Amino acid sequence: MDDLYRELIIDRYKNPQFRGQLDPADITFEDDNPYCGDHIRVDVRLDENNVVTEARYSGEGCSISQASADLLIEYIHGKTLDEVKALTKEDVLDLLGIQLGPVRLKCALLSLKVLKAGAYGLGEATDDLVE
Amino acid sequence: MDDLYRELIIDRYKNPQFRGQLDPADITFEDDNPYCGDHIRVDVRLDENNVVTEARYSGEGCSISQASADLLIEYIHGKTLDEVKALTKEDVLDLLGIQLGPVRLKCALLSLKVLKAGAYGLGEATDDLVE
Amino acid sequence: MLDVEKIRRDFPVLNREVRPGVPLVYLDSTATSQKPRQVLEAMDNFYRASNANIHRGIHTLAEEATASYESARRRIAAFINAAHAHEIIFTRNTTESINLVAYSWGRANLQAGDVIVLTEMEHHSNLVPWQILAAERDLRLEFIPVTEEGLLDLEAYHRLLDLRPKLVAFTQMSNVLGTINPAAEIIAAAHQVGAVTLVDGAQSVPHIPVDVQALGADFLAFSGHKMLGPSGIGVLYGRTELLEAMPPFLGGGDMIKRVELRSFTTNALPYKFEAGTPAIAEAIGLGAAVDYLSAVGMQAIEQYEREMIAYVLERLEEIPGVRVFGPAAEHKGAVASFTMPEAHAHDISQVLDELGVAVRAGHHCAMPLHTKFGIPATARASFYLYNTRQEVDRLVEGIYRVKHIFG
Amino acid sequence: MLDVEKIRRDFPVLNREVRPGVPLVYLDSTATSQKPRQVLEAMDNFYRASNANIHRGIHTLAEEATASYESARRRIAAFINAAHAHEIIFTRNTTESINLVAYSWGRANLQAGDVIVLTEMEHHSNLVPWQILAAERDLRLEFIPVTEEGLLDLEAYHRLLDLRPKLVAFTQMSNVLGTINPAAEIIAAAHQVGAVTLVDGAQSVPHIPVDVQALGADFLAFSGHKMLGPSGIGVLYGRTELLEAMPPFLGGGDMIKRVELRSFTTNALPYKFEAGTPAIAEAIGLGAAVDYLSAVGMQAIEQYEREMIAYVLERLEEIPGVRVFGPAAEHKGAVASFTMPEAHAHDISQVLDELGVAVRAGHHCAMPLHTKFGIPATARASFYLYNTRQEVDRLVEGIYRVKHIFG
Ligand SMILES: Cc1ncc(COP(=O)(O)O)c(C=O)c1O
Ligand SMILES: Cc1ncc(COP(=O)(O)O)c(C=O)c1O
Repeated sequence: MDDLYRELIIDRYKNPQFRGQLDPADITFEDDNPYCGDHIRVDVRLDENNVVTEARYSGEGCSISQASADLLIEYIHGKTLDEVKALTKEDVLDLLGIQLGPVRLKCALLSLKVLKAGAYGLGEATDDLVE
Repeated sequence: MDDLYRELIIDRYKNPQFRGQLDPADITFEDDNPYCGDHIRVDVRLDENNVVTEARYSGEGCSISQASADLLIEYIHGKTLDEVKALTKEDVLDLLGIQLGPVRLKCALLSLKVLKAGAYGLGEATDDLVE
Repeated sequence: MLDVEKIRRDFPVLNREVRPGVPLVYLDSTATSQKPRQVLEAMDNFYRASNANIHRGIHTLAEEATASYESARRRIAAFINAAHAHEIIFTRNTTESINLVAYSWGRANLQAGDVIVLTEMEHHSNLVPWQILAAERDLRLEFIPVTEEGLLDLEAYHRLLDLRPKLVAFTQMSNVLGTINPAAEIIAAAHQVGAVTLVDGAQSVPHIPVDVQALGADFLAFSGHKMLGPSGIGVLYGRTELLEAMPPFLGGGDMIKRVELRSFTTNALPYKFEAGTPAIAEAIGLGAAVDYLSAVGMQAIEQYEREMIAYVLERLEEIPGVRVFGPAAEHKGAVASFTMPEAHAHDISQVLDELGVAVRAGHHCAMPLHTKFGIPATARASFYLYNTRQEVDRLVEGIYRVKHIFG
Repeated sequence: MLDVEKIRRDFPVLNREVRPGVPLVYLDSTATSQKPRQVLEAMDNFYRASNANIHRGIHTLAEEATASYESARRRIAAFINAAHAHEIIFTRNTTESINLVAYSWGRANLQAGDVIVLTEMEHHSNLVPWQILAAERDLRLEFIPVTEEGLLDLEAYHRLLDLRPKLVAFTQMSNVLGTINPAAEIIAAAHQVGAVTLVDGAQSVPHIPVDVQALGADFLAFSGHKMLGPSGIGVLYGRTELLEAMPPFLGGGDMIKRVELRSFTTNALPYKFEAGTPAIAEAIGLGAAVDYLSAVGMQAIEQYEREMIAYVLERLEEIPGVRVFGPAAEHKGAVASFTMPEAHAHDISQVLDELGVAVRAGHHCAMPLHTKFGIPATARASFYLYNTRQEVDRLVEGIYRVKHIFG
């Protein structure tokens, strides 16, 4: 149990470091997990070379969805837009450092899905983005 | 096997005694078994006391449906209309003298269903008539 | 009284350890129930001895399969006291049953401006089919409000009846609040203004005695998998008169009497609404499930669950911060949906799972109700005839563990 | 080569004696196939160990159930070489799959005067849904004729394409004649005039290798119960593009993303079309069935059945009066529908049953085809990977017995 609820996750959930919204932002996107109502919004600012200078997330949900958003948003600072587009499910799982079943996986990947949908400028966030 | 294909049935199937149509008739009704396409028509003449004076069946189908029609039509001669309306599944099975599963039962009872729908003057022959 | 220990021995899954040394405490029967071996064996025996397609076969296996399938229909009819076996239409689940009514009865009977009355506590299955129809036909949907306590506001309902709705469709038992609604009263009032009624029995039929004739219900929908039966089978009960007047829904084999290239005539009830090869083994499984429930006794089950929920509420209320939704024990079935200030429902469920306690977390397919209560998700513990007080205690321990981790 | 004796040992029902001393000879696989223990065990194990509702549960059983259900979908996608698992929609059967297309794609895309091309050899399941839609929308149904030999008249088809049909829907294998239609060719021609294509794969998917991408099929419908899987589960394959553009069919749980009281947004594929609790155990059973078929090899099965039907036709043709419908062995699957001048199909089936030989009798849900051939009913013997030549011999003996009794 404490395996899953690793201190890192509980800590990030209770004391998020990248919660917030940016206005203006170059990328803003939000979506929810239809199965549980978890909601994530991301705001990203890029410099003239398309490098992430500033990013924040907001929303509500379980510790996994919120902590993975917090970790992911931290991780993308300094990355290029192309690097953000190329992020995968494995990157998020590496950040979390835990194993997840199919349902919780959707919680963990919600922020990535939202982020990539925003990065690609899509109208809708689809599961393909994180498979 | 020869149990089911009792000589009586095979005999009546090959040498029907009440096949035909009556014109005019007091009661004429026809219908088919949707599961196999067996078809039966009955024609009945009544006297002024509503007693069956003459009856015939026509149609096509398997030995069970045709032989039971032949036996049933024989049986109703001399019966009153009320007696015909009161006929049951058991009467037909007694005439046939065999056990039948649910699917073949529908073959055996087709003529009774048609006969009773006609006797009651219904627009449609329904399964309730023979249950 | 129920002999719970004896009952538990019939449910193989209850021997399961979720992880070595951690036995399963299954508190998610509202989502789907577990199955007794009697049901599994009925299906397995069918496949091993009599499997065949039904209705059109003359060979022994087909005769046996047809007889078993139709016998299941008769026993299910008796279980809800339907007047006729042909009033039992086999579907996949409650959802399909309700959609069948929306597509067939709805499209034949409702026109622009007509009013449908639903409630704020409906499962999506009794909302979305009507939303689709409403959009297509320009109908008006109205909702009986849910009070803060979790009951239907019946005064508001009576005002809604002034709109002369054509249909009143409501759940007999809420899958979130556990509320048992006064179905007979709701139906009688609907009938007085000439409305047809549809009862969502997904939760009631498994847990309390349901008598469609006593209720006066026009339609009743329920699912096999929530009442000890297999997945893949559900029932639509409909009154003969209504079913007979309805156009067919799905077209195909078995629902026809005669087919020509460009036309067909429909078969008699219930076949008119059962197109194609039905869920044969599953109907037989559901037949075995109602036999099991009847042998235990629906009244005994209701009584047992009443005592169980009283104990559950008593135990949960003693935990600081835990908020249980829905009415007091006397108005509800054995369902406890709750939130904790420390942790999201998902996290509650996850921590409990680590202790072997299976509860569900989310909106339980009742988003509007959650929206109304201003919460995105609840954790839900639900109970059935095989659950024990010790399992309630395990739940409570788990909740303290959540407080410890997230507190 | 198939090891038929080994295969037979996997099918418990094949040990059945229909009556003491009379072993079952099951020649009715076209109606429904028998099930290997691998399929029964997959379902039974699921119920005994992991039964839970899917998608929304976080507890261990729910995670396991979700994983098994989605794994079955992926293996079924691979079995027909679908490009994506989300192109596999679980339904009850072929019939529901076709109705789904008729209700959703059909109502969104077809208007008065539009032409649908079907064939004269369709099963009612691929006729009636289009008849219902045609009546509602004033569409025109046209039919590819069947030749005396039992093949589709492809010249006539090409003339029908001049009508610019919006849809061409046809069976890949006839359940009466056994005819295997040139599906790739029919589809390519349809696409040239811009028609969408639906393949009824109820008979083809169980018996021959089917590759939806090689065929170019837009939709493919099939049933689990005819391909070693359980009852209660079927598949609609659809190309992503088409499925995405289609409105939902059944409304309810799981097919939604968000629900408010008066509106909803739909979920992603495939869930958009899977409302309510699906046939979970049955999908898992079908997954085990495709594993079984793949392990044996669809090419090996096709080859085995080709040899079988050649032998069947050879044996039946030697019996005076027996008339077998459909084309020569090289154009057909292992299905032999026949009539005898002495006896009605029902009587043939009944006499055969007394000898343990299970064949079907009737119109096999293809009344228009029977009407065309001027017969109300045929007896149909059909074969699968577990049938043997000795069983063919038993059939032939039985037919002689019919001649003896009715001759
Ligand atoms: C060619 C064909 N299409 C459709 C069907 C209907 O299949 P189901 O009854 O499983 O829906 C069948 C089965 O009899 C068939 O053989
Ligand atoms: C009240 C209620 N209605 C409808 C349903 C839908 O049942 P199914 O998913 O079996 O169609 C459920 C099950 O979750 C329910 O609890």
